[in-house]
Amino acid sequence: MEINWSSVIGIVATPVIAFIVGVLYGGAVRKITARVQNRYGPPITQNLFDIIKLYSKKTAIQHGVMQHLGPVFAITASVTSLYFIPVIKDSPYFQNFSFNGDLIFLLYMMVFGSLGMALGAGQTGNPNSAIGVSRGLSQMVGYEIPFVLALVAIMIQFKTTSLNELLAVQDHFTNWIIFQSPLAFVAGILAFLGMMHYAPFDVVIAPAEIASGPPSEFGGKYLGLMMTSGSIFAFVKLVLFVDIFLGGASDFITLIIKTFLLYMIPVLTGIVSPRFRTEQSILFFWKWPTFIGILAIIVVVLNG
Amino acid sequence: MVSLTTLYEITFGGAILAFIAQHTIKQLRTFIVIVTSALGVYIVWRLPSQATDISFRLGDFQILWGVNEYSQLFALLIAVLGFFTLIYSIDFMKERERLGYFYMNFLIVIGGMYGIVYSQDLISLFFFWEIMTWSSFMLVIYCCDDAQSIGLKYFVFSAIGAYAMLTAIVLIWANLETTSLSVLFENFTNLSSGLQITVIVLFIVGFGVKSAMMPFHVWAPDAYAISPTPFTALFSGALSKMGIWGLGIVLLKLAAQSGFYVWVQDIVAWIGAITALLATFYAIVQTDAKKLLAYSSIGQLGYIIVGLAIGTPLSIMSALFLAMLHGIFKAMLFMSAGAVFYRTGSTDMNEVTGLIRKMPWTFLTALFGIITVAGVPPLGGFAAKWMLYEATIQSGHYFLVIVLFAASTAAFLYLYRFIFSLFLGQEEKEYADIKEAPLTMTVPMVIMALFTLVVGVFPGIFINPIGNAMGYFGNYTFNWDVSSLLNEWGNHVDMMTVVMTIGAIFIIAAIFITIKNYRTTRYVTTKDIHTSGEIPTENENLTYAVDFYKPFERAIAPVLKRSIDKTYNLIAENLESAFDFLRYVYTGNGQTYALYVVLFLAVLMVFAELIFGIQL
Amino acid sequence: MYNDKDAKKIVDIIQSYARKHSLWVVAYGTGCGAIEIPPTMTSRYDAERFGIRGSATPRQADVLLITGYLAVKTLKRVIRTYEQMQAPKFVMGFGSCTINGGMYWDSYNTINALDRYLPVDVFINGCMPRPEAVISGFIKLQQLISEGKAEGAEKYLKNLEWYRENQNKVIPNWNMPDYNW
Amino acid sequence: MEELKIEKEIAEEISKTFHSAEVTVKREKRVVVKLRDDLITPFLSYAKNNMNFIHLAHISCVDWLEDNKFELIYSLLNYDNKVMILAKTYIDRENPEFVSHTNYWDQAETYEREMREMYGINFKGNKRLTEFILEDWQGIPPMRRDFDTVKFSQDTFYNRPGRENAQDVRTTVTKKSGEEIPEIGKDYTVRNL
Repeated sequence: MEINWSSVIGIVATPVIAFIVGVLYGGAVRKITARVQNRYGPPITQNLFDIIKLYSKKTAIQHGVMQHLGPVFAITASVTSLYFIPVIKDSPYFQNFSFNGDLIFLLYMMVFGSLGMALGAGQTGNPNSAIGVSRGLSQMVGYEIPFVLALVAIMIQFKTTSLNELLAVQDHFTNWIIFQSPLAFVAGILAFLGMMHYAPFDVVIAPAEIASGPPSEFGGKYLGLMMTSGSIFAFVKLVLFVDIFLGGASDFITLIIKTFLLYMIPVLTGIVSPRFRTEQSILFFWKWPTFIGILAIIVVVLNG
Repeated sequence: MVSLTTLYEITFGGAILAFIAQHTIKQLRTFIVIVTSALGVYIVWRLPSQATDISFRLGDFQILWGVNEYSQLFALLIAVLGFFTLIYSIDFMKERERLGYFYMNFLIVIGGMYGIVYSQDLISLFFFWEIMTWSSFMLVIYCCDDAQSIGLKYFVFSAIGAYAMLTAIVLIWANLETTSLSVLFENFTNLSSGLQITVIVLFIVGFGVKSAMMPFHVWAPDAYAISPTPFTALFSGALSKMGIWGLGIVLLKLAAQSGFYVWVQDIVAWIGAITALLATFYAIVQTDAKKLLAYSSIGQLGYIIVGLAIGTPLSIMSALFLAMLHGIFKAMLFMSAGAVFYRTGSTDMNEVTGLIRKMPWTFLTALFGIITVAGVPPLGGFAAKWMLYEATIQSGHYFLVIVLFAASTAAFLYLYRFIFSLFLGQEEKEYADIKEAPLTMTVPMVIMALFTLVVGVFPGIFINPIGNAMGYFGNYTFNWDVSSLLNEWGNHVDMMTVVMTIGAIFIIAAIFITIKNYRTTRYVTTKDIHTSGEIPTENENLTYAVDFYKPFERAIAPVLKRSIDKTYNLIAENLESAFDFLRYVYTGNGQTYALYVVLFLAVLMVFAELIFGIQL
Repeated sequence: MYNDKDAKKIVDIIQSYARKHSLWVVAYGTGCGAIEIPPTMTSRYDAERFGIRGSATPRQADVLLITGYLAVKTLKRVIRTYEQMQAPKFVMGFGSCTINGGMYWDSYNTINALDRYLPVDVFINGCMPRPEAVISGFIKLQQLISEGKAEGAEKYLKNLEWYRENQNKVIPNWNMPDYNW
Repeated sequence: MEELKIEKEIAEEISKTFHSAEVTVKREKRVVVKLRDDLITPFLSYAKNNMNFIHLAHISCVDWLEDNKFELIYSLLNYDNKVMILAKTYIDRENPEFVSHTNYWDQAETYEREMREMYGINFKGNKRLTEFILEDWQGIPPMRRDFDTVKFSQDTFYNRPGRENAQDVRTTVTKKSGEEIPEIGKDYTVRNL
């Protein structure tokens, strides 16, 4: 069997790049938040220091095998989803396995990690973790609906469920799906706010009331792996949205610009927002975003 | 010596022998039961290559039994599930009483189901259908206090279904003078369109009752919850599939020929989707694990109905795939709930907690079960869900797919609740001495759990036989790779790559996190948690189980309020009064029943003469 | 090329650099000093620029900040919180009360010297210390970490018997789980 | 003297009903009643039911070490005229026991628990006289005046050397402001309230 070296390099390099970009974005968010609050803020590499520190913790505790494997589930979901997304359009290095999966697969792959984390958090026996999980799963039912509506609208508009084909459609600036199907974009981006778990949808990890919720019993290497996974996963979600709505990126700088701009939407919303209760955020997602998503489908059906 | 008659003789004979053995030599009973079901598996396995059709006349009716690929699919499911559940029941039922009664009815149910799927004419179909219904009714009322009223509910709904089916058979006989299925399929279009739709609706009601379709699902949660767990596994796994088997024939063989097909398709598909969504919502608010699984079962059957109703090759494939898989994973889940019940004596999710370290294999089964139900890769459920969504989107049911997605996402809630409450969470002192369930219970569960993984990696081992079975409905070809899934737009998922990727990353990460600081990683008990420095005493309750999804319940309160509090109570009250009325009807006096039969036949004859102009 | 020793040294340097710049403080306000923490963390003094951040649970935290006097009852909870933290972990005594009892030196129910019961790495004196003093205390701690001198966890483990003796003297009903490191 | 009209009315009513009560109008909105210990319960009942003093604001205790007595003070408040009654009584210090008033006011439970912990007074009828603020307290109750808190602190808690020159906050403060240092054992009581 002939080894395709460019794809091997891609497989090794993609998670590393995703991690670095995700970590730096995380640091940038803290910096931006600080500037908005009229603070100086931590250095942009702060999240990297945090992760290295967590890995260099000398001791760790676990309540059982499920907690031990919880972060492993999370990182598996993040990296696997990453491999099935074309990170850079038409590049031989960063396609990975994107031809072997499609959008519905990604939709399910992305909840794999949440489920694993929920199981891990469940075994700790900490009531706060269980409350956090209960809130997180409930909220997921909220934002998945507008997200799926947006995806279905796009799928039936372009008669494909493959990300690569969606990228091929958006060959020119004017053909980006954000312009071809703006309603789907609006529904998708509102769901995206919930997916990123920034305020006002951060009731899951409310640190002051439920002691950071699901991860409250995780420390040291476990928390380190979770933060690594979280950084990669943030990047995955950003690239997915860029690929779906913003025509992907054919080089690295475009990717950074597009993902960063996209990232600013939930971040800047989050900085100035208070927090929704769980049922409020569920009902929020089931009202306007869902309505817009349905409208998007109706528009597509009428046009097509 | 492999033929249909042998199969029936062995199964029904085994049932009677088991009953006799219980009253003479008890040690033989288990042996007879296991051998009978094992022989059943063997015969069903060998049937397609060796059996010939059996045909004989019974009065005016031509009785016809035969084997086809579609029946074979369901027969294998019945045989395997029957075998596993019977092995499971050895230890589970050990301490119970009236075991002869239990095992006899159990084997009769299995025999009845064989009869249903192998019958090629409506008379034997109805005959075996009634055998199955009656013996399953016997098992529903096997135990516990409310068994009588729940059994009555089950019986009433089964009777509605059976009468609907009987009426349809009579209508067919009256107009086509045939009971053979194949003749019916050929001549169905000769019926007037009014009759066509009547027959279809009656059959849908008849089969829909067993597959717990939304208006007729009322019996299911209670009946599933109250029947003994080994039977519940078969009940939900295989017996409900008889309804699916029938719906498949009605929708794809009969309705597909009529002019109303599009309407029937849409209506049934929407009923299925709403069944899935509402059952999921009800499952979320349950507190009893078996009841939760029962509602989950109704929801999953809703998906299968949607798949059958849509009627594109991919959707039929997904429906049958899910039907087979549902048989396995729901049996797994019921079995793990049963194992918990066996050890702790309760399946109340507000009480039982923290069994993971005590019952690791049961937990593993439950874990595989919930991952399969959730449809998360890499287990088998993903393939089924994927095909269903693709088929739904591509056949233009855009809003249907949203309802399905909503139900599927909401399903995470109750699945997590199930596994969290029973196995995760605080390890309470009360359950400190619980041991793992005995081998006869864990082995079947774990085998099935591993099977879901195999199906996840190689969906082809299901897809190919189902593809063959779909030959029964028309000429569908599936030239797929053994590990890939393909939709009609040409997009595909390669399960092999998926599983290898997931496996590789999972193993690397697991090794990393295990080796890192291996010596200084300590196990601590679940009492040693962050409680703001407070040291919890042994009897302090730190379990978060009651009202687990209160926020979600608040969000869907309008739905629950409208359906449960008002309509549902209204229906329940009306049913209650209906039962009161039934108490007058079903007097318990044999002579009254005989009178009913005579009256029924008389009415039938009058109707047959007046309306359809035929002499019975 | 580096040999093993050098490689280890480099890892150590990276680790201590990361530890130094990422100090997560467990949110456990014990006395009146807890009120000094919000201004330290928020816009006015912005401790986050040094990588100092609050963390919700002791499992995630690095620094235990004792903000003021410790009643005997609170001491028990603080010890428990400290033992739930993961090594390397640091304790900072905040205010005079943790050093010599401060104005509560003759109280029947507050301890006078924190370092008898927990291994304190840095004391900040004052009653109350202002946020500037708190930040300078953190910088001192960072300095100790980079010099490899902040080894409270090891000290605690090594002298566990002595600490336990002192702790048991003031806490008669000792019903805590064992310290398992 | 016009302002104290309500207070005087109240005082009159009390002294009419309870002849042995020493009633003083101390100042505006404040009436002090001294009662025999067996009259406290009837008085509280009367004040609550007939005079509309529905709020039990506090129960406190004073340790009269020299007289070998504990003084219990019940503060009652009337919401209508905002008058507070302080009902005082003396109980034996050697064997401190009193009746619980939890059946009149639920909040009495908390105050009684606190007094049991701090002074060792046993309130008969209180069902929840368990550990309250102190944990595992052994020895005499800490708010009694014969409990030497400095000695206890020095015995139990390690005193870091180096603050000998400012050992006593009280001494230092009083010296600075030129006040007299109170002596233990000297009678500072103002009996004619």
